Amino acid sequence: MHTNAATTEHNPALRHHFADMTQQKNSASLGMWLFLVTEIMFFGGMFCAYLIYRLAYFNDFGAASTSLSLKLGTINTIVLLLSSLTVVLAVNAAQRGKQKLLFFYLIATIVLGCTFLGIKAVEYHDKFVEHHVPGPDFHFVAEHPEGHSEQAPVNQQHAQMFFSLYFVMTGMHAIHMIIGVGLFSGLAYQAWKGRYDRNYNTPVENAGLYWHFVDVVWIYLFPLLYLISRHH
Amino acid sequence: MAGHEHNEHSIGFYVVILFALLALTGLTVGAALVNLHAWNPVVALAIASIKAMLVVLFFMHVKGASEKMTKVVIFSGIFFLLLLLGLTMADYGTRLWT
Amino acid sequence: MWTNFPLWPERASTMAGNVDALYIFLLLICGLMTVLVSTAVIVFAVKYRKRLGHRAHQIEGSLGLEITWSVIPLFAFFTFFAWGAVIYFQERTPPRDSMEVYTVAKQWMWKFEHPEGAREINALHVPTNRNVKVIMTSQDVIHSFFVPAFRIKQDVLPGRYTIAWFRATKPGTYHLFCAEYCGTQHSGMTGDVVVMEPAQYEAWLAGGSTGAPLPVTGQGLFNQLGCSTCHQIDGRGRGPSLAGVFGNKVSLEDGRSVTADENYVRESIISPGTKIVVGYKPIMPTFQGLISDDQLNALVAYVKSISQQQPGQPAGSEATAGTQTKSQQVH
Amino acid sequence: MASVTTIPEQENYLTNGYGIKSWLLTTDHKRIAMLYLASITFFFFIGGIFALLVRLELLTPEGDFLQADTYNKAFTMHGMIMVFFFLIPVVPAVLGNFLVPIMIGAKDLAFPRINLLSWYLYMIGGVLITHCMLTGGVDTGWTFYTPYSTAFTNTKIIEAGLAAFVAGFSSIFTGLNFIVTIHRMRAPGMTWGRLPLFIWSNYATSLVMILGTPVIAITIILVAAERLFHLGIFDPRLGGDPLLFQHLFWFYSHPAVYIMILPSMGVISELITAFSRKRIFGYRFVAFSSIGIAIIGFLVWAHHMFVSGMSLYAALIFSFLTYLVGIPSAIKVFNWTATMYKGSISYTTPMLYAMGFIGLFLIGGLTGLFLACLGVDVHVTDTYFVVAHFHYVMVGSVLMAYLGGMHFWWPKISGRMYPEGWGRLAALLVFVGFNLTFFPQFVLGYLGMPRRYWQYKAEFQVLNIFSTAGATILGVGYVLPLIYFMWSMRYGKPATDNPWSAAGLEWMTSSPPPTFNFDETPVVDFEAYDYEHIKEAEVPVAH
Repeated sequence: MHTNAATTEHNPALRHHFADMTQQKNSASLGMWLFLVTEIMFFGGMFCAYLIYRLAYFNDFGAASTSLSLKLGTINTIVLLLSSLTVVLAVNAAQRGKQKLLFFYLIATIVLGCTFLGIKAVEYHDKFVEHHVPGPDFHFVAEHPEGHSEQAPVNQQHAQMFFSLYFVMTGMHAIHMIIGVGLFSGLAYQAWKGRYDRNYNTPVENAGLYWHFVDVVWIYLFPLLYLISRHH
Repeated sequence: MAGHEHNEHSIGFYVVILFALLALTGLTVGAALVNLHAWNPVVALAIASIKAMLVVLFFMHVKGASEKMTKVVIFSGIFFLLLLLGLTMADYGTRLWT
Repeated sequence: MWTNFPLWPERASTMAGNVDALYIFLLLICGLMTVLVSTAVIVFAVKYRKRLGHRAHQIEGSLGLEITWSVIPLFAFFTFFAWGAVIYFQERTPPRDSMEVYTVAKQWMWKFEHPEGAREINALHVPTNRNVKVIMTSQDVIHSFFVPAFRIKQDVLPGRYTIAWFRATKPGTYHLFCAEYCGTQHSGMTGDVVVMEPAQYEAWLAGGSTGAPLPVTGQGLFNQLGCSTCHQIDGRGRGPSLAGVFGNKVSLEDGRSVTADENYVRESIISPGTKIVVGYKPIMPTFQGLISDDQLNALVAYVKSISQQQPGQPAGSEATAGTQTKSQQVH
Repeated sequence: MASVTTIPEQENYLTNGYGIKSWLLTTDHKRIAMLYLASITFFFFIGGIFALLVRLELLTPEGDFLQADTYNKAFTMHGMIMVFFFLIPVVPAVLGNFLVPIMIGAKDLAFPRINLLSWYLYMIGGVLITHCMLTGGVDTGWTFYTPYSTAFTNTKIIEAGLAAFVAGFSSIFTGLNFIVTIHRMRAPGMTWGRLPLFIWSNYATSLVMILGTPVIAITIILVAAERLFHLGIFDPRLGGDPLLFQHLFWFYSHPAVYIMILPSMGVISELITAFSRKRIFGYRFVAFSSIGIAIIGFLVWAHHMFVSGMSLYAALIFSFLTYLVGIPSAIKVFNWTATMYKGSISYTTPMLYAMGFIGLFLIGGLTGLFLACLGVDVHVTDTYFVVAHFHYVMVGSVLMAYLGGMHFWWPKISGRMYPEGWGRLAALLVFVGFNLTFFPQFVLGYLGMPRRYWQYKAEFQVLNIFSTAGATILGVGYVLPLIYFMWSMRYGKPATDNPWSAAGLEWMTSSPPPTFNFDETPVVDFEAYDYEHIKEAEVPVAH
């Protein structure tokens, strides 16, 4: 029953039901992309909610958004972009069969991912201290820059809606980051054992695709949550 | 093997893409601090989309991929996302019409 | 026996006949389709049953047939759509001269308040041949106002108004159902719509222990809550005058303009900062949680009544007048 | 012809390993299909018991059999179990899992371990919903409308939501697996134009699964977050809009109806061709109509919301779009009928189910036009008219197709024939029982009986009695196949490799198939439904 497989070089990573490595690799890649489409739709539900309330509560969202730390948000964006570079370099190293380099880049990615999560935790903590976490203790007072005391008082409910969406969206993103860090830890372990080489590196490529996707989500979250209404 | 004809970019190339992404991040923060009125969100989303495109095309190796299915899959994902947003807005956008 | 086995609902509103006509039309067309296709299936099954020496005749398909049986249904569908849309449009646009009944739904009862101040629970008395607009809101979950004999249904949502209207044609008592599942006693959230001849209706109104008419209650609240200090009729107050506002376009500070309907007035009381009239400062406090749905209804009814007293008042004229003097201060 | 090999009495997928472990750790798509078959059948009968409770309560207008609260939980559990644990997985996960690789000449699905994972996810979801059911249940209806579900009920929303969430991932993985398999694993010569229509319809289903399911997943998370953390995204008291929940919910749950019906349509295409001994009429149109339904199916969701307080203009748009989805469905029905024309039709059990399907799907589909029609929908929505409509589509049609398919492929699955006489009797009972149960509900709906009513007005009683009586017959019709299928596993006549002389790769391997489906990878040099070239050998002629 392995007639087709026998004709090609037999790779130990080739699973019995595939004819050859090309078919196996292409299947895995297509599967991963399809999975990313489900992720697009998953985040899509939240973007949909965001869009509707952003338009309905335009000014209150703007006011609430300014309380987020632009500095931390920007730093986190940079950290995440850097991690994308280390991921793509890891994939590159795997494809060229450079196992030590692969391990190094995987560890670098994990460190950057944890940095992102750490900064995020600081931001969450700040919000908690400021009573910006939705719930009975929620309280939001807009900071009025001088000369703007005529601003409408911020509607507490609408501001709370902003923070609800903020926590749900960044929270879901953070959960994806945590899963990503877990995945990369597994990859690093396998890479340490020399599991990936020139011919077999699909897990690295697919985990890389996942990481980049999570990065792309943040690329949209950053302006939508941090950058609205920063001008005065 | 199929995966080999593409993504043979050098490390330097990836670093260039990273710098482009960082520059765009700076640009989007800068643009947000300037009052462009209704254009603020448009500019922010346009820059985000350029960044996303850079990541997808070069980091995720969609440009030059041998697989044409990948592009089909991405476009269908975006299409159905826009469908969700667009048709929902068909309700919310017209609620106040009389 | 037949009282226990009806096959067609009673027809007691002007809308019922329209809906029935369309329904019967659909029944005929779709029934015809069903009969045609089922007959074809049965005839083919019998005529081409397996027999010795008989072989199936292979047919690849036919583009002409495919186009035919795609295009003909498509046209039928467009007819259904267009006819249905016309009726729906009527159902969703209450005539301007309607008598207005404010309705509050809650788990698991209906409360109605007539413009003259009569209040009812789980029963709604209405006269024949008069347009009745039901302005509804819910205190808790989603309910749905459904009167089968009138062929109308409208979900009742918490936090905003939804509107249904009808014109009853036949005196009698008809079922009122809650049609959107709303919890344990959902099936108990029923009531009666009692349709009476106008004279009898007037008698019923007079006989009941009615409170003050709704707009009067609303006016009392308007003064009591201090609304009148800012929203002075002559427009000299710190807030825009509310006379002549209802039913007209209002220009907002952010450049948009909205029609002042029930939901706009409601939102302006609950969440005043969301839509600021152009030229005014966002200084009004919210009344969220401070007034009940019944009081809100009364206020809305009052705001509406002071618009109807002054027909011909240009839309948002006070607001426009205020623009020159006050707009500089905002932004 | 293909390089076909049949193996006389030798190792097959059933004899390849015995014992619990050989089943619970299997990656063989056929064995996983059997795991699904067992678990889905279990949940079908659990859901059926709840249906029975509901029908018994409705025998009288007074609420005298169950408490109001119990009744509400009964119809909720009925809906949840039937939708998430029966209708959505039934045809793809059982028949699809078994047949998709065989029909395209592959050794297995592309990701066998993910396939097993999807069964485990299904089971975890199943355990959760069972636990939820045993410890109090849910009373919101399977639609979970907010704010009732988020702020008012005190039943186990989060656990039930989690069950649906996990089961949703099971169906995402099934869909993903099918798409990759159909793209990547086809045997040499198996071009897209030669695929059996069952494959096309499963492909279309998989598209809906991977595009729609994630949206319900996030919606469930938002509902849970709202209950746990005081978020107000759907809560009007906190500035949220309950209609947003309905939009997100129906964005998945309307296309989910196509997840249920599309694979069934694929089954019908196989049955009608096999027992008319004809190539399908208009192959391309039937194939592309599946894709058409899957895509247009995403444009119509808000037709569930015409009286919800949604914008008037949106209602017009969605009504119009809804009519468009009727066209591909109509094309299918016409093509099936035309396929019978000048055929050589035998009245086997599967064919009886197929013909019954056409009848029930006609009624189910055409009443959909009533609900798409704005003016009529206002009156009939949220009444028993809707209940009847979706049961005609989701129960009538889907179950007819599933049972037809089970009878058709049972010889392949088990290697045994089922008793034909009993099969026909059961088919008849199901058809009659079904119509008696649900046809009166159309009348009830137009009369104005709202759905989800525990007690009702006395004038609705006679029709409700018809309905309950029909449900009893229907119940018998469903239990019969369960009994004789189990009986036939031991006592049934051994099946030949191709007992129906049917076309398709699955009939070119042994019954039951060997573990890797084919001894040699088949090479396909024939079109689908090539009945011109298939000899009718020992076809069981109707007697």
